[in-house]
Amino acid sequence: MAIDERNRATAARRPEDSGRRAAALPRVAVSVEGRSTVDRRRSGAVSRRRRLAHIGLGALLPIAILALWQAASTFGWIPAYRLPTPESLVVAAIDLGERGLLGLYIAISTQRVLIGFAIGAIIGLVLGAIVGLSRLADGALAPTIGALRAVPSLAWAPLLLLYLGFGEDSKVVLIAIGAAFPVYTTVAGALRHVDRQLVELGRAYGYTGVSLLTTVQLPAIVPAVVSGLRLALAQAWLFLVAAELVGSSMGLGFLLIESQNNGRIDRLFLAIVLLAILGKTTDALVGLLEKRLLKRWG
Amino acid sequence: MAIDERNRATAARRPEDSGRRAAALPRVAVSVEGRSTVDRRRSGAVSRRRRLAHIGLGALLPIAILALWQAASTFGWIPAYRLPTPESLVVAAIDLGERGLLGLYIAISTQRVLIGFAIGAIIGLVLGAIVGLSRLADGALAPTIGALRAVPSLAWAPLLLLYLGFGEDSKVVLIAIGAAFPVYTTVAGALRHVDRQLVELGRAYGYTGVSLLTTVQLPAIVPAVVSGLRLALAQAWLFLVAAELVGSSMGLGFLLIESQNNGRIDRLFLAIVLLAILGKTTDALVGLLEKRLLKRWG
Amino acid sequence: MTFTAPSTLATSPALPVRLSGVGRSFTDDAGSGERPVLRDVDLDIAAGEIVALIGASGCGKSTLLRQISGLDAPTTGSVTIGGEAVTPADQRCAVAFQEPRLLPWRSISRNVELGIPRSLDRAAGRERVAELLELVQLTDAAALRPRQISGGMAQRVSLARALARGPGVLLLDEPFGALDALTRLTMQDLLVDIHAVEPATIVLVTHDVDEALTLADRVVLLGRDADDAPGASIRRIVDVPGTRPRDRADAELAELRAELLDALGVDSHHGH
Amino acid sequence: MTFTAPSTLATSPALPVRLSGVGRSFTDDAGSGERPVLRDVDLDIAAGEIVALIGASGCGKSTLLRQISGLDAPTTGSVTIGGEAVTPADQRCAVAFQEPRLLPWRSISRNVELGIPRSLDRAAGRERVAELLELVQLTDAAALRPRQISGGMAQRVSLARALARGPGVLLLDEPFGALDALTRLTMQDLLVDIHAVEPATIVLVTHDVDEALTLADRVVLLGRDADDAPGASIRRIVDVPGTRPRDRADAELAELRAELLDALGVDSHHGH
Amino acid sequence: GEGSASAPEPTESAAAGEWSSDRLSLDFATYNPLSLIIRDQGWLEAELGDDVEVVWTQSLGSNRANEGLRAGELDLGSTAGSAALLARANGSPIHTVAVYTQPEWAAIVAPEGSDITEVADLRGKTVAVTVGTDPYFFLLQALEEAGVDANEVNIQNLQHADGAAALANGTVDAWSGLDPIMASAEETGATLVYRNIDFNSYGVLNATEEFIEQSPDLLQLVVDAYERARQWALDNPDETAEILAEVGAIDIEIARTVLLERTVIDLDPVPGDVQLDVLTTIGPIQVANGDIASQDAVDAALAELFVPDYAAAADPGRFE
Ligand SMILES: Nc1ncnc2c1ncn2[C@@H]1O[C@H](COP(=O)(O)OP(=O)(O)OP(=O)(O)O)[C@@H](O)[C@H]1O
Ligand SMILES: Nc1ncnc2c1ncn2[C@@H]1O[C@H](COP(=O)(O)OP(=O)(O)OP(=O)(O)O)[C@@H](O)[C@H]1O
Ligand SMILES: [Mg+2]
Ligand SMILES: [Mg+2]
Repeated sequence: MAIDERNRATAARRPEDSGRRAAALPRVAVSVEGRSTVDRRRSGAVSRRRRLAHIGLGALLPIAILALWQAASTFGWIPAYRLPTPESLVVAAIDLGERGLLGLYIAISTQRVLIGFAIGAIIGLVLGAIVGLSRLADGALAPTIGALRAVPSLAWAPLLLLYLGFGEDSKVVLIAIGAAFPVYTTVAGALRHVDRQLVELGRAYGYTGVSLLTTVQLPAIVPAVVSGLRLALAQAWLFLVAAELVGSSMGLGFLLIESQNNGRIDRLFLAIVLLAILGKTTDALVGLLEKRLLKRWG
Repeated sequence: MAIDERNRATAARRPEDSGRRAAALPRVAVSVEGRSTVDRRRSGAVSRRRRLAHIGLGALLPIAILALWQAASTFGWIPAYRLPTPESLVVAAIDLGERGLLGLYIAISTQRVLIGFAIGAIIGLVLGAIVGLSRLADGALAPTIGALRAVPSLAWAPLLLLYLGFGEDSKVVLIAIGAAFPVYTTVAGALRHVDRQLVELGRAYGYTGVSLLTTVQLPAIVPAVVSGLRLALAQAWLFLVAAELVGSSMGLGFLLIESQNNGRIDRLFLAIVLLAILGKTTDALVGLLEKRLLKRWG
Repeated sequence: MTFTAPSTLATSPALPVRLSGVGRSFTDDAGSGERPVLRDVDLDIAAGEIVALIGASGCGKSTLLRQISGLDAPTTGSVTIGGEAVTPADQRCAVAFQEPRLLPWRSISRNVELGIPRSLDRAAGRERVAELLELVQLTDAAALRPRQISGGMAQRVSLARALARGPGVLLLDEPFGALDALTRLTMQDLLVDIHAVEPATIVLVTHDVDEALTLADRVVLLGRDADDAPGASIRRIVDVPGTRPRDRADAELAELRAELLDALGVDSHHGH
Repeated sequence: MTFTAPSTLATSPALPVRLSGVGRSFTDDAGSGERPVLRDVDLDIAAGEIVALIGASGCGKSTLLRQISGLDAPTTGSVTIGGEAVTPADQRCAVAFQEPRLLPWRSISRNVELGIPRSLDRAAGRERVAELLELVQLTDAAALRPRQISGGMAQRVSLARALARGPGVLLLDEPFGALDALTRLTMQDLLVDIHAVEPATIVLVTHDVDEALTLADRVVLLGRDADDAPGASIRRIVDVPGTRPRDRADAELAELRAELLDALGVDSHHGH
Repeated sequence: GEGSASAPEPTESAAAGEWSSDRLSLDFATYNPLSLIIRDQGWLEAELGDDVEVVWTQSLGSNRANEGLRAGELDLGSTAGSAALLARANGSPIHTVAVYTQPEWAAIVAPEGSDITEVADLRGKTVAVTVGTDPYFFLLQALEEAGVDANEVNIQNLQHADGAAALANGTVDAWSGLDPIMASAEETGATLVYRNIDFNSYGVLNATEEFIEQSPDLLQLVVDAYERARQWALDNPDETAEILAEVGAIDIEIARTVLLERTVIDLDPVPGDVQLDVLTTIGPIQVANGDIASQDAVDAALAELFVPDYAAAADPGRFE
């Protein structure tokens, strides 16, 4: 039940059609739900209280920013055509929701990011492992990868368009490219510096190649891998905008660019806020993964 | 003798003006020169030969790509309006050079990237250290930073324009924002997992706070810091395009966007190739730094 | 190679240490389970005294040292140094950990430098480092990195680092465990010499009963009670007669040795 | 607690080891300088023999073990096991390193599991791990992580891991260094028992001359020549009379002991 | 400038699934109101039924439409006339097959209370504009007409929306703006100091060479639909404004201003001399600033750009 903009482009803006599409949403939400369940299972009342305090602490800064924002518009420090009021964002969100677009945009962007991220992370991990472990591969591949890493997303987009067309493929591939580099860089960098004594131990006990990698080296660089995944996910969201710039008529990146073109700053800010919230939410998934990894490997 | 597009925007396209501006170039080139000198000093003939072999190895893949590209255009596998020939890039480069723009674009983009990178890396390091070491700061700041990390460069641009105008400031700040996140993420992530025994040792011998950080924790995470810097530099180049999208009439990002809009794909590819080469060159500077750091701290 | 007090160093005066009712439990990762390691440890150590701590592997000797150094806090009871409660990572102590814990990115001499009190000026600090490296016979290795030296060399670096502090309380966790017979004797002599010139209160963990008897004023035996209550406590304290340097072949010591080995569970005839 | 050969394990047969003209130098970081550590080491070890290696701290004992295990290659000379040249990280050997080298992210039992030959099926592997943990008295700690156990416990885990291999050649670098007197004796007995049931060629580095004499068939003394030529070589080989288990109080052994301590530079009267 | 492609064969009304392709890929854009109407009314889908899949893609600007055409992803794309010339001159194999509107989408805008009242006042002032787009060409033509040298004006390259922000900000003195942002800016007090519909380069519908060769039947159908949409827009101005407001997510009032006051819909769809005039003026500017490699390329492109036959043969009646 993957969402594909292509088949639905024509119908996208017909509100009466939104019910069916909204059905695609729960899939995306599942993992967010899943978190609290896992946490709850293994925590007593005390640690739950502490976790709530922790979350409360994290909410302070966003609340402060929101308050400042509200004040700025209420007291007219900044005119509304430059900075929309928080209410106008809510209004814009409701409006988009009623058109059946809000959920759809969120769902399709999230889907693109998650799939692209997954593919990119795996590629980055494999490339990082190869370059980090083999001097030969390091010499042969690292310079080229280092050069490609600096090619901006906006430059990739037309190339991918040429060879993959307008469909989901080109968007997912672009996001995967963005996600691969951080994982590649952190993994390759960290692998070069795994404790030599432990690697020697692994070799002494008959581990080589892939088995050495999975037994000793990867567990030893879990923190680096997690940082890489964090950055990869963030980068995936960044590349989403470039991906939705061309041949797209839905998604949050599309909303961002279109609103920018039309001067709809309320929608523009809405898009930014949504991207930030979704970025943070998916980041929390990596945090969850980190906890599990550290429980096993930390 | 920093370059500032602001005062020169009107004149930018006057070829006769290029002599003066080209004078700004050597400054940027210095560090590239510096490298080989340092290397040469400390290496015997054998290790020099080995290094040359290593560089030769690294050149294989780019050469193969170039050959494939040439073949694709020579044998007409891909029409020229979709993939320009390598020669046409050279022609475009010469043309831009004659207009006095090529050197100027490269110089100003490199300057923006390096300054923005330096500022962003320091901010990322400080934030990363604070969040990585203090549970309180982690709770209070990490969620907000995680959310901001997913805000795309294209979304920052108009905001910065609003508050900083379109001088160099807004561009450098945008690049600094891009560069800060990778350093922040890798440093904060790695600091949480520094060998506890060594940290305890530091505490036992009277090191706390900043002195503990510089004596034990930072040296222990050198590989992570280097990875972070690598990614930050790459990200700086990525954000350059967004920075030059706004209020700019020079720079490689500008060239990229403008050529994309105009369909001048020879210039578009030239911009991509230049960005890749510059990205790789500046990345080599981080590699140089890495070697020095590892010599001291590895 | 006898130790002479360096004029450069303002060594702290020796301080008394008092443990009262010290207990320490660790929580199981699994959840609510508590594993008591130490319980009801009462011990008064006079300023300038040398106490040797012996006991079975895993009985809690290192844990006890960590309570004194303030690197870990007791679950129950309290520790005072010089009459004042121990602070976290108390700077009146210097610790040589059971593992060498050298910073891998620093040379040997820079690792020893870590122990130099930061009140000392740089030149004096360097001088002291060179002196200490000479004493632990590592002058040649001064420029090497930790991964380039042997286990016994690393242990001596760690010892030199702790000695560099010139602390009020010196906590040594098996400082000579990885040394060959000759080097071990030399280092023991070194410790005695230093203690004579710069008296510090020393708590020394060792597995070698002979070592305990030659170096210490009192030997403290840590271990579980016979009734197998969880958590180790002090099972016996032996006063060692005579003054340092002691003759290692003394008959009276031989008797105490047999007694202690017996208490440790070793049939003293079976032992060497 | 005597060792019985587990039916589950196909132990490799003991293999002879031959070192001829082995030398090893390290290049200085600074550049062209070479620091010779070992030179001209010739040694023939019979299959099933136990050889103890003693020598001053930093003289090259661990380095020699690394040549035999194939983890490091000699600069000159060659090493063969069972007549064939040693391969990098030779799988016919099992090593217990001088440091415990436990994987911090694995529980104690999973660390021991690392030593189980991968030809063994999982159930049999688990059984053998449990058995070995029992033998090194760590059954209670099976689920703990390395950072939760004491130094002596970690050393026993490392020993159990090496034993798990059931190798042709067993290389032990000070396996009992961090153990208290009783545990040390128990572990020595364990090694002798295992060797009796599953004979392996054992090379054992130790600082304890008594330990060398009780356990080994031959004691090899490594050290520099008097003329101070750089690099250590074999200075003496002592055949230990009698068969294991030896009486630790044997008079003939006492004589050898004095002789070896003398050779190590310790005035044997001065020694305990 | 006669087209290089062959004249269309008269298309018989498609009998059972005999279309030349099973896929028709075209764009819709807020700057092309006729495309919005066709998409909204579903005429193409109704006519083509299940035989041909109609794929609509939104273009966020002329540049994006050109990218789609170049990649072969779009069979038909809508751009400004200047952008079509640019693409053709830079090698993209496209032809202009019809003119959809003559929009007055560009003008010189000054903020409320500005002392700039005519183009000559721009001398020495800072003007925001997106280089290479219609407002840029508009600005240059306006300056030339007023006798102001381009170098006497400080031109700041800003994206359209950012230009509006900069104008409101006071960072620039004037803005060569683009609708619908320009209409929004007017709502907050900005004034249009200079308008001239003839400096705008028309909105044109372009097709790829490949599409023209392989699917003249579908091309004719689309051009016919455009003419039907033109009639519909003239008959239903309010509904047209509503569709624009809906798709562009803009205020209905702004949509009305843009569409009813500043867009000429009632015009001859056949590309010809009128458009050629504007483009002949713009071409050299594009060469001068390096967007096009040479004047030869401009001349060659202008000679081949227009394929007027389909628009000339357009029959809106088939959708009645
Ligand atoms: N990687 C290395 N690089 C340079 N020198 C080294 C390296 N490894 C060991 N050495 C040197 O080799 C010598 C012997 O080291 P080795 O670890 O074999 O000593 P050892 O006999 O095991 O000592 P100990 O009893 O203290 O463990 C030491 O002087 C050490 O400095
Ligand atoms: N961080 C910890 N978490 C849980 N248990 C711990 C921790 N640290 C120590 N222990 C437990 O405390 C006990 C005592 O450990 P300690 O290191 O003090 O022993 P020790 O007497 O120094 O032994 P050894 O002579 O082997 O060094 C051990 O059983 C160990 O498992
Ligand atoms: Mg201990
Ligand atoms: Mg050793």
